[in-house]
Amino acid sequence: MQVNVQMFGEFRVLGDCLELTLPENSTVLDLREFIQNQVGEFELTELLKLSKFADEKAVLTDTSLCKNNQILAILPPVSGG
Amino acid sequence: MQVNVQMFGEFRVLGDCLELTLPENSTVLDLREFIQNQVGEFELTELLKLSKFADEKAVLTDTSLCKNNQILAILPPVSGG
Amino acid sequence: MNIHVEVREIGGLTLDAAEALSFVDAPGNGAGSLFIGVVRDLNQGRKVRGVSYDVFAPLAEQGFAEICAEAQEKWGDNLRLFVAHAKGRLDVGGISIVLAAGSPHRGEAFAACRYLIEEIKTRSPIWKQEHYVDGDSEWVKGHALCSHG
Amino acid sequence: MNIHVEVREIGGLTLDAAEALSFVDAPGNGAGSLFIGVVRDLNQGRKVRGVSYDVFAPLAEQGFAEICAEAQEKWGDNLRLFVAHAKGRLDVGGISIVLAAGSPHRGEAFAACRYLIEEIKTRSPIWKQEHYVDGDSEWVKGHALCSHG
Repeated sequence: MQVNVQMFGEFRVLGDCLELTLPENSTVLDLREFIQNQVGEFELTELLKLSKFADEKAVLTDTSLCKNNQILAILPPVSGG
Repeated sequence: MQVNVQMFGEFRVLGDCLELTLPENSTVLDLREFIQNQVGEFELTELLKLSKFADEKAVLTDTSLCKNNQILAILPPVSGG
Repeated sequence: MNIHVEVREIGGLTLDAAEALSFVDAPGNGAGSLFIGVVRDLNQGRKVRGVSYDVFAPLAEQGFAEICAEAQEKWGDNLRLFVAHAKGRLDVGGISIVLAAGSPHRGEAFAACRYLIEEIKTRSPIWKQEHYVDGDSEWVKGHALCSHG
Repeated sequence: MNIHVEVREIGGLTLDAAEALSFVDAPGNGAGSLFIGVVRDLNQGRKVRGVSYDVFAPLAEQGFAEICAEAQEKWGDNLRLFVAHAKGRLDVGGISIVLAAGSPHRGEAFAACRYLIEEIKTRSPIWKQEHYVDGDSEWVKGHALCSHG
Protein backbone atom coordinates (compact mmCIF):
# COMPACT_ATOMS: atom_id res chain seq x y z
CA MET A 1 0.00 0.00 0.00
CA GLN A 2 0.93 3.63 -0.53
CA VAL A 3 1.29 6.35 2.07
CA ASN A 4 2.22 9.97 1.66
CA VAL A 5 4.38 11.28 4.49
CA GLN A 6 4.70 15.05 4.76
CA MET A 7 7.95 16.47 6.14
CA PHE A 8 8.16 19.28 8.69
CA GLY A 9 10.94 21.22 10.38
CA GLU A 10 14.39 19.65 10.02
CA PHE A 11 12.95 16.78 7.96
CA ARG A 12 12.36 19.28 5.17
CA VAL A 13 15.93 18.46 4.04
CA LEU A 14 14.41 15.19 2.72
CA GLY A 15 11.90 17.09 0.58
CA ASP A 16 8.31 18.22 1.23
CA CYS A 17 6.92 14.70 1.30
CA LEU A 18 7.85 11.05 0.81
CA GLU A 19 5.71 8.68 -1.28
CA LEU A 20 6.29 5.30 0.31
CA THR A 21 5.16 1.76 -0.54
CA LEU A 22 4.63 -0.35 2.58
CA PRO A 23 3.47 -3.94 3.12
CA GLU A 24 -0.25 -4.42 3.92
CA ASN A 25 -1.18 -3.97 7.62
CA SER A 26 1.89 -1.86 8.37
CA THR A 27 1.79 0.06 11.61
CA VAL A 28 3.21 3.47 12.39
CA LEU A 29 6.12 1.60 13.98
CA ASP A 30 6.75 -0.21 10.70
CA LEU A 31 6.66 3.13 8.89
CA ARG A 32 9.06 4.59 11.42
CA GLU A 33 11.53 1.74 10.90
CA PHE A 34 11.13 1.96 7.13
CA ILE A 35 12.13 5.62 7.18
CA GLN A 36 14.84 4.97 9.75
CA ASN A 37 16.45 2.50 7.32
CA GLN A 38 16.20 4.88 4.37
CA VAL A 39 17.71 7.84 6.18
CA GLY A 40 21.44 7.33 6.48
CA GLU A 41 22.31 10.52 8.30
CA PHE A 42 22.97 10.04 12.03
CA GLU A 43 21.44 13.35 13.16
CA LEU A 44 18.15 12.68 11.37
CA THR A 45 17.86 9.12 12.67
CA GLU A 46 18.38 10.44 16.20
CA LEU A 47 15.76 13.12 15.56
CA LEU A 48 13.39 10.49 14.19
CA LYS A 49 13.47 8.71 17.56
CA LEU A 50 12.13 11.90 19.17
CA SER A 51 9.52 12.44 16.46
CA LYS A 52 5.85 11.47 16.22
CA PHE A 53 3.64 10.59 13.30
CA ALA A 54 0.22 12.13 12.82
CA ASP A 55 -2.68 12.29 10.44
CA GLU A 56 -4.68 15.49 9.95
CA LYS A 57 -6.72 14.87 13.11
CA ALA A 58 -4.39 13.47 15.76
CA VAL A 59 -0.91 12.42 16.78
CA LEU A 60 -0.70 8.63 16.30
CA THR A 61 0.79 5.96 18.51
CA ASP A 62 3.30 3.48 17.08
CA THR A 63 0.66 0.72 17.18
CA SER A 64 -1.77 2.57 14.86
CA LEU A 65 -2.37 0.86 11.53
CA CYS A 66 -1.50 2.74 8.35
CA LYS A 67 -4.17 2.99 5.65
CA ASN A 68 -3.74 2.88 1.89
CA ASN A 69 -3.35 6.38 0.37
CA GLN A 70 -3.21 7.89 3.84
CA ILE A 71 -1.70 11.34 4.32
CA LEU A 72 0.62 11.26 7.28
CA ALA A 73 3.06 13.75 8.73
CA ILE A 74 6.29 13.35 10.59
CA LEU A 75 6.48 15.72 13.53
CA PRO A 76 9.90 16.46 14.99
CA PRO A 77 10.04 18.12 18.43
CA VAL A 78 8.01 21.34 18.24
CA SER A 79 9.21 24.87 18.96
CA GLY A 80 6.32 26.96 17.76
CA GLY A 81 4.05 29.72 18.89
CA MET B 1 -7.35 81.35 53.49
CA GLN B 2 -9.06 80.05 50.40
CA VAL B 3 -9.13 76.48 49.11
CA ASN B 4 -10.83 75.05 46.05
CA VAL B 5 -12.22 71.57 46.65
CA GLN B 6 -13.18 69.61 43.55
CA MET B 7 -16.06 67.15 43.82
CA PHE B 8 -16.03 63.63 42.38
CA GLY B 9 -18.50 60.75 42.16
CA GLU B 10 -21.50 61.08 44.47
CA PHE B 11 -20.23 64.42 45.76
CA ARG B 12 -21.04 65.89 42.33
CA VAL B 13 -24.53 66.54 43.73
CA LEU B 14 -22.90 69.44 45.62
CA GLY B 15 -21.57 70.94 42.36
CA ASP B 16 -18.26 70.60 40.56
CA CYS B 17 -16.26 72.38 43.24
CA LEU B 18 -16.55 74.23 46.53
CA GLU B 19 -14.73 77.54 47.14
CA LEU B 20 -14.12 77.53 50.89
CA THR B 21 -12.65 80.05 53.31
CA LEU B 22 -10.79 78.38 56.17
CA PRO B 23 -8.86 79.73 59.16
CA GLU B 24 -5.06 79.96 58.75
CA ASN B 25 -3.15 76.71 59.45
CA SER B 26 -6.17 74.53 58.83
CA THR B 27 -5.46 70.85 58.34
CA VAL B 28 -7.22 68.37 56.11
CA LEU B 29 -9.09 67.25 59.23
CA ASP B 30 -10.33 70.82 59.77
CA LEU B 31 -11.41 70.94 56.13
CA ARG B 32 -13.19 67.61 56.53
CA GLU B 33 -15.09 68.85 59.61
CA PHE B 34 -15.92 72.12 57.86
CA ILE B 35 -17.53 70.27 54.98
CA GLN B 36 -19.15 67.77 57.35
CA ASN B 37 -20.91 70.68 59.08
CA GLN B 38 -22.06 72.25 55.80
CA VAL B 39 -23.49 69.04 54.37
CA GLY B 40 -26.75 68.29 56.07
CA GLU B 41 -27.64 65.13 54.24
CA PHE B 42 -27.03 61.95 56.25
CA GLU B 43 -25.90 59.79 53.32
CA LEU B 44 -23.26 62.26 52.23
CA THR B 45 -21.88 62.78 55.74
CA GLU B 46 -21.56 59.00 56.07
CA LEU B 47 -19.83 58.87 52.67
CA LEU B 48 -17.51 61.70 53.74
CA LYS B 49 -16.20 59.53 56.58
CA LEU B 50 -15.10 56.95 54.00
CA SER B 51 -13.60 59.59 51.71
CA LYS B 52 -10.07 60.93 51.35
CA PHE B 53 -8.71 64.30 50.35
CA ALA B 54 -5.98 64.71 47.78
CA ASP B 55 -4.02 67.28 45.83
CA GLU B 56 -2.92 66.67 42.25
CA LYS B 57 0.06 64.57 43.36
CA ALA B 58 -1.03 62.44 46.30
CA VAL B 59 -3.77 61.34 48.67
CA LEU B 60 -3.38 63.40 51.86
CA THR B 61 -3.58 62.37 55.51
CA ASP B 62 -5.87 64.25 57.88
CA THR B 63 -2.84 65.89 59.53
CA SER B 64 -1.65 67.57 56.29
CA LEU B 65 -1.76 71.36 56.34
CA CYS B 66 -3.91 73.12 53.78
CA LYS B 67 -2.28 75.90 51.71
CA ASN B 68 -3.80 79.15 50.53
CA ASN B 69 -5.30 78.84 47.01
CA GLN B 70 -4.67 75.12 47.04
CA ILE B 71 -6.61 72.88 44.67
CA LEU B 72 -7.87 69.86 46.56
CA ALA B 73 -10.19 67.03 45.68
CA ILE B 74 -12.56 64.96 47.73
CA LEU B 75 -12.29 61.28 46.80
CA PRO B 76 -15.18 59.01 47.75
CA PRO B 77 -14.58 55.24 47.62
CA VAL B 78 -13.39 54.37 44.11
CA SER B 79 -14.96 51.96 41.65
CA GLY B 80 -13.04 52.65 38.48
CA GLY B 81 -11.13 50.85 35.77
CA MET C 1 10.46 56.88 27.40
CA ASN C 2 9.07 53.40 27.83
CA ILE C 3 5.91 54.33 29.77
CA HIS C 4 2.81 56.05 28.42
CA VAL C 5 0.00 57.02 30.81
CA GLU C 6 -3.07 59.04 29.95
CA VAL C 7 -6.58 59.96 30.96
CA ARG C 8 -8.40 60.63 27.70
CA GLU C 9 -11.54 62.75 27.44
CA ILE C 10 -14.25 60.98 25.51
CA GLY C 11 -15.24 63.01 22.49
CA GLY C 12 -11.67 63.21 21.25
CA LEU C 13 -9.84 60.10 20.10
CA THR C 14 -11.28 56.84 21.33
CA LEU C 15 -9.06 54.35 23.09
CA ASP C 16 -7.40 52.04 20.65
CA ALA C 17 -5.70 48.67 21.07
CA ALA C 18 -3.50 49.07 18.02
CA GLU C 19 -2.01 52.29 19.39
CA ALA C 20 -1.20 50.57 22.69
CA LEU C 21 0.41 47.54 21.02
CA SER C 22 2.40 49.74 18.71
CA PHE C 23 3.71 51.72 21.70
CA VAL C 24 4.90 48.63 23.59
CA ASP C 25 6.54 47.05 20.53
CA ALA C 26 10.34 47.15 20.22
CA PRO C 27 12.87 45.09 18.22
CA GLY C 28 13.88 43.17 21.33
CA ASN C 29 10.32 42.40 22.44
CA GLY C 30 8.83 39.03 21.58
CA ALA C 31 5.63 39.33 23.58
CA GLY C 32 2.81 41.80 23.98
CA SER C 33 -0.02 41.43 26.49
CA LEU C 34 -3.02 43.71 26.21
CA PHE C 35 -6.11 44.22 28.33
CA ILE C 36 -9.22 46.17 27.43
CA GLY C 37 -12.12 46.99 29.69
CA VAL C 38 -15.45 47.38 27.94
CA VAL C 39 -18.85 48.64 29.13
CA ARG C 40 -21.15 45.63 29.30
CA ASP C 41 -24.90 45.47 29.07
CA LEU C 42 -25.58 43.93 32.46
CA ASN C 43 -24.29 44.56 35.97
CA GLN C 44 -25.57 42.80 39.05
CA GLY C 45 -28.75 41.90 37.23
CA ARG C 46 -29.54 45.38 35.96
CA LYS C 47 -29.62 46.22 32.26
CA VAL C 48 -27.03 48.89 31.55
CA ARG C 49 -27.20 51.45 28.74
CA GLY C 50 -23.92 53.22 29.46
CA VAL C 51 -21.40 54.27 32.10
CA SER C 52 -20.00 57.70 32.98
CA TYR C 53 -16.40 57.65 34.17
CA ASP C 54 -15.50 60.44 36.57
CA VAL C 55 -11.72 60.83 36.93
CA PHE C 56 -9.48 63.15 38.94
CA ALA C 57 -7.09 63.20 35.99
CA PRO C 58 -3.83 64.64 37.35
CA LEU C 59 -3.79 62.31 40.36
CA ALA C 60 -4.90 59.37 38.23
CA GLU C 61 -2.05 59.86 35.74
CA GLN C 62 0.41 60.29 38.60
CA GLY C 63 -0.83 57.01 40.05
CA PHE C 64 -0.67 55.20 36.69
CA ALA C 65 2.97 56.25 36.35
CA GLU C 66 3.77 55.01 39.86
CA ILE C 67 2.13 51.66 39.14
CA CYS C 68 4.09 51.35 35.88
CA ALA C 69 7.33 52.08 37.73
CA GLU C 70 6.48 49.36 40.25
CA ALA C 71 5.89 46.90 37.40
CA GLN C 72 9.25 47.77 35.87
CA GLU C 73 10.90 47.22 39.23
CA LYS C 74 9.29 43.79 39.48
CA TRP C 75 9.60 42.56 35.86
CA GLY C 76 12.39 44.57 34.29
CA ASP C 77 13.34 48.12 33.32
CA ASN C 78 13.01 47.17 29.68
CA LEU C 79 9.25 46.56 30.01
CA ARG C 80 7.32 48.93 27.77
CA LEU C 81 3.95 49.87 29.27
CA PHE C 82 0.87 51.70 28.03
CA VAL C 83 -2.06 52.86 30.18
CA ALA C 84 -5.01 54.90 28.94
CA HIS C 85 -8.31 55.42 30.75
CA ALA C 86 -11.41 57.07 29.37
CA LYS C 87 -13.13 60.01 31.07
CA GLY C 88 -16.75 60.79 30.26
CA ARG C 89 -19.76 58.76 29.18
CA LEU C 90 -19.53 55.53 27.19
CA ASP C 91 -22.27 53.37 25.73
CA VAL C 92 -22.28 49.57 25.98
CA GLY C 93 -19.29 48.27 24.01
CA GLY C 94 -17.26 51.42 24.64
CA ILE C 95 -13.67 50.93 25.77
CA SER C 96 -13.00 52.31 29.26
CA ILE C 97 -9.39 51.22 29.65
CA VAL C 98 -6.56 49.95 27.48
CA LEU C 99 -3.39 48.51 29.00
CA ALA C 100 -0.45 46.92 27.26
CA ALA C 101 2.89 45.50 28.29
CA GLY C 102 5.68 44.58 25.89
CA SER C 103 8.73 42.55 26.90
CA PRO C 104 11.26 40.08 25.50
CA HIS C 105 9.34 37.08 26.93
CA ARG C 106 5.68 36.41 27.60
CA GLY C 107 5.81 35.70 31.34
CA GLU C 108 6.78 39.27 32.17
CA ALA C 109 4.29 40.75 29.71
CA PHE C 110 1.35 38.81 31.17
CA ALA C 111 2.37 39.46 34.78
CA ALA C 112 2.88 43.18 34.25
CA CYS C 113 -0.40 43.62 32.38
CA ARG C 114 -2.30 41.83 35.14
CA TYR C 115 -0.52 43.86 37.82
CA LEU C 116 -1.45 47.13 36.09
CA ILE C 117 -5.17 46.39 35.96
CA GLU C 118 -5.42 45.07 39.53
CA GLU C 119 -3.55 48.05 40.99
CA ILE C 120 -5.36 50.61 38.83
CA LYS C 121 -8.72 49.17 39.90
CA THR C 122 -7.99 49.58 43.60
CA ARG C 123 -5.79 52.70 43.68
CA SER C 124 -7.06 55.08 41.01
CA PRO C 125 -9.34 58.09 41.65
CA ILE C 126 -11.99 56.90 39.21
CA TRP C 127 -15.73 56.59 39.78
CA LYS C 128 -18.36 54.87 37.68
CA GLN C 129 -21.94 56.04 37.32
CA GLU C 130 -24.08 53.42 35.64
CA HIS C 131 -27.01 54.46 33.47
CA TYR C 132 -29.72 51.83 33.29
CA VAL C 133 -32.14 50.98 30.51
CA ASP C 134 -35.01 51.87 32.88
CA GLY C 135 -33.77 55.48 33.01
CA ASP C 136 -32.26 55.32 36.49
CA SER C 137 -28.60 56.14 37.19
CA GLU C 138 -26.42 55.14 40.12
CA TRP C 139 -22.85 55.64 41.33
CA VAL C 140 -21.27 52.21 41.72
CA LYS C 141 -20.34 51.39 45.32
CA GLY C 142 -16.58 51.35 45.71
CA HIS C 143 -13.90 51.01 48.34
CA ALA C 144 -11.96 53.66 50.23
CA LEU C 145 -8.56 54.82 48.98
CA CYS C 146 -5.48 54.61 51.19
CA SER C 147 -3.40 57.64 52.06
CA HIS C 148 0.34 57.31 52.46
CA GLY C 149 2.62 59.43 54.63
CA MET D 1 -19.82 30.16 17.08
CA ASN D 2 -17.68 31.62 19.85
CA ILE D 3 -14.33 30.14 18.80
CA HIS D 4 -12.19 31.18 15.85
CA VAL D 5 -9.02 29.21 15.03
CA GLU D 6 -6.82 29.67 12.01
CA VAL D 7 -3.42 29.07 10.50
CA ARG D 8 -2.84 31.97 8.16
CA GLU D 9 -0.40 31.87 5.23
CA ILE D 10 1.87 34.87 5.22
CA GLY D 11 1.46 36.81 2.01
CA GLY D 12 -2.28 37.09 2.46
CA LEU D 13 -3.73 39.12 5.31
CA THR D 14 -1.37 39.78 8.20
CA LEU D 15 -2.42 38.91 11.72
CA ASP D 16 -4.27 41.74 13.36
CA ALA D 17 -5.05 42.52 16.99
CA ALA D 18 -8.13 44.60 16.17
CA GLU D 19 -9.71 41.68 14.31
CA ALA D 20 -9.14 39.41 17.30
CA LEU D 21 -10.56 41.89 19.82
CA SER D 22 -13.54 42.56 17.64
CA PHE D 23 -14.24 38.81 17.43
CA VAL D 24 -14.17 38.28 21.20
CA ASP D 25 -16.33 41.33 21.94
CA ALA D 26 -19.97 40.82 22.92
CA PRO D 27 -22.55 42.98 24.74
CA GLY D 28 -22.15 40.90 27.90
CA ASN D 29 -18.36 40.96 27.90
CA GLY D 30 -16.57 43.48 30.09
CA ALA D 31 -13.04 42.23 29.58
CA GLY D 32 -10.76 41.34 26.70
CA SER D 33 -7.29 39.87 27.10
CA LEU D 34 -5.02 39.68 24.08
CA PHE D 35 -1.59 38.21 23.48
CA ILE D 36 0.64 38.75 20.49
CA GLY D 37 3.89 36.98 19.74
CA VAL D 38 6.38 38.98 17.72
CA VAL D 39 9.67 38.05 16.02
CA ARG D 40 12.44 39.67 18.03
CA ASP D 41 15.92 40.67 16.93
CA LEU D 42 17.88 38.51 19.34
CA ASN D 43 17.61 34.90 20.49
CA GLN D 44 20.09 33.24 22.80
CA GLY D 45 22.68 35.84 21.94
CA ARG D 46 22.35 35.58 18.15
CA LYS D 47 21.12 38.47 16.02
CA VAL D 48 17.98 37.42 14.21
CA ARG D 49 16.78 38.78 10.86
CA GLY D 50 13.60 36.74 10.58
CA VAL D 51 11.84 33.47 11.41
CA SER D 52 10.15 30.91 9.16
CA TYR D 53 7.16 29.18 10.73
CA ASP D 54 6.50 25.68 9.45
CA VAL D 55 3.03 24.46 10.41
CA PHE D 56 1.08 21.24 9.81
CA ALA D 57 -2.04 23.33 9.39
CA PRO D 58 -4.97 20.86 9.63
CA LEU D 59 -3.63 19.25 12.79
CA ALA D 60 -2.67 22.64 14.25
CA GLU D 61 -6.17 24.03 13.74
CA GLN D 62 -7.69 20.85 15.19
CA GLY D 63 -5.44 21.29 18.24
CA PHE D 64 -6.27 25.00 18.62
CA ALA D 65 -9.98 24.12 18.68
CA GLU D 66 -9.40 21.43 21.31
CA ILE D 67 -7.43 23.85 23.48
CA CYS D 68 -10.19 26.47 23.14
CA ALA D 69 -12.80 23.89 24.17
CA GLU D 70 -10.69 23.05 27.24
CA ALA D 71 -10.54 26.74 28.15
CA GLN D 72 -14.32 27.04 27.85
CA GLU D 73 -14.71 24.02 30.09
CA LYS D 74 -12.48 25.64 32.71
CA TRP D 75 -13.64 29.26 32.51
CA GLY D 76 -17.11 29.22 31.02
CA ASP D 77 -18.97 28.32 27.84
CA ASN D 78 -19.58 32.00 27.21
CA LEU D 79 -15.87 32.71 26.73
CA ARG D 80 -15.20 34.00 23.23
CA LEU D 81 -11.79 32.93 21.94
CA PHE D 82 -9.66 33.82 18.93
CA VAL D 83 -6.49 32.00 17.81
CA ALA D 84 -4.52 32.77 14.67
CA HIS D 85 -1.00 31.59 13.88
CA ALA D 86 1.16 32.67 10.98
CA LYS D 87 2.70 30.22 8.52
CA GLY D 88 5.69 31.29 6.43
CA ARG D 89 8.56 33.73 6.87
CA LEU D 90 8.36 36.84 9.03
CA ASP D 91 10.90 39.60 9.55
CA VAL D 92 11.73 41.08 12.98
CA GLY D 93 8.59 42.78 14.30
CA GLY D 94 6.29 40.44 12.39
CA ILE D 95 3.37 38.97 14.33
CA SER D 96 3.54 35.18 14.63
CA ILE D 97 0.50 34.61 16.83
CA VAL D 98 -2.56 36.54 17.99
CA LEU D 99 -4.76 35.21 20.79
CA ALA D 100 -7.72 36.86 22.43
CA ALA D 101 -10.25 35.93 25.09
CA GLY D 102 -13.41 37.88 25.84
CA SER D 103 -15.53 37.31 28.94
CA PRO D 104 -17.83 39.12 31.36
CA HIS D 105 -15.04 39.56 33.93
CA ARG D 106 -11.28 39.97 33.65
CA GLY D 107 -10.12 36.98 35.70
CA GLU D 108 -11.46 34.50 33.16
CA ALA D 109 -10.18 36.49 30.20
CA PHE D 110 -6.63 36.63 31.55
CA ALA D 111 -6.59 32.99 32.64
CA ALA D 112 -7.97 31.72 29.33
CA CYS D 113 -5.57 33.80 27.24
CA ARG D 114 -2.61 32.54 29.26
CA TYR D 115 -3.84 28.96 29.01
CA LEU D 116 -4.14 29.22 25.23
CA ILE D 117 -0.56 30.38 24.70
CA GLU D 118 1.00 27.88 27.10
CA GLU D 119 -0.88 24.93 25.60
CA ILE D 120 -0.34 26.05 22.01
CA LYS D 121 3.39 26.40 22.64
CA THR D 122 3.75 22.83 23.88
CA ARG D 123 1.13 20.96 21.85
CA SER D 124 1.04 22.51 18.37
CA PRO D 125 2.76 21.06 15.29
CA ILE D 126 4.72 24.25 14.61
CA TRP D 127 8.45 24.62 13.96
CA LYS D 128 10.60 27.71 13.88
CA GLN D 129 13.59 28.21 11.65
CA GLU D 130 15.59 31.27 12.66
CA HIS D 131 17.47 33.27 10.05
CA TYR D 132 20.45 35.13 11.46
CA VAL D 133 22.02 38.39 10.44
CA ASP D 134 25.24 36.50 9.67
CA GLY D 135 23.43 34.55 6.92
CA ASP D 136 23.10 31.27 8.82
CA SER D 137 19.75 29.58 9.48
CA GLU D 138 18.79 27.03 12.12
CA TRP D 139 15.75 25.06 13.22
CA VAL D 140 15.05 25.93 16.86
CA LYS D 141 15.46 22.95 19.19
CA GLY D 142 12.07 21.88 20.51
CA HIS D 143 10.45 19.21 22.60
CA ALA D 144 8.69 16.02 21.59
CA LEU D 145 4.91 15.95 21.15
CA CYS D 146 2.75 13.51 23.11
CA SER D 147 0.49 11.01 21.40
CA HIS D 148 -2.84 10.07 22.96
CA GLY D 149 -4.68 6.80 22.58
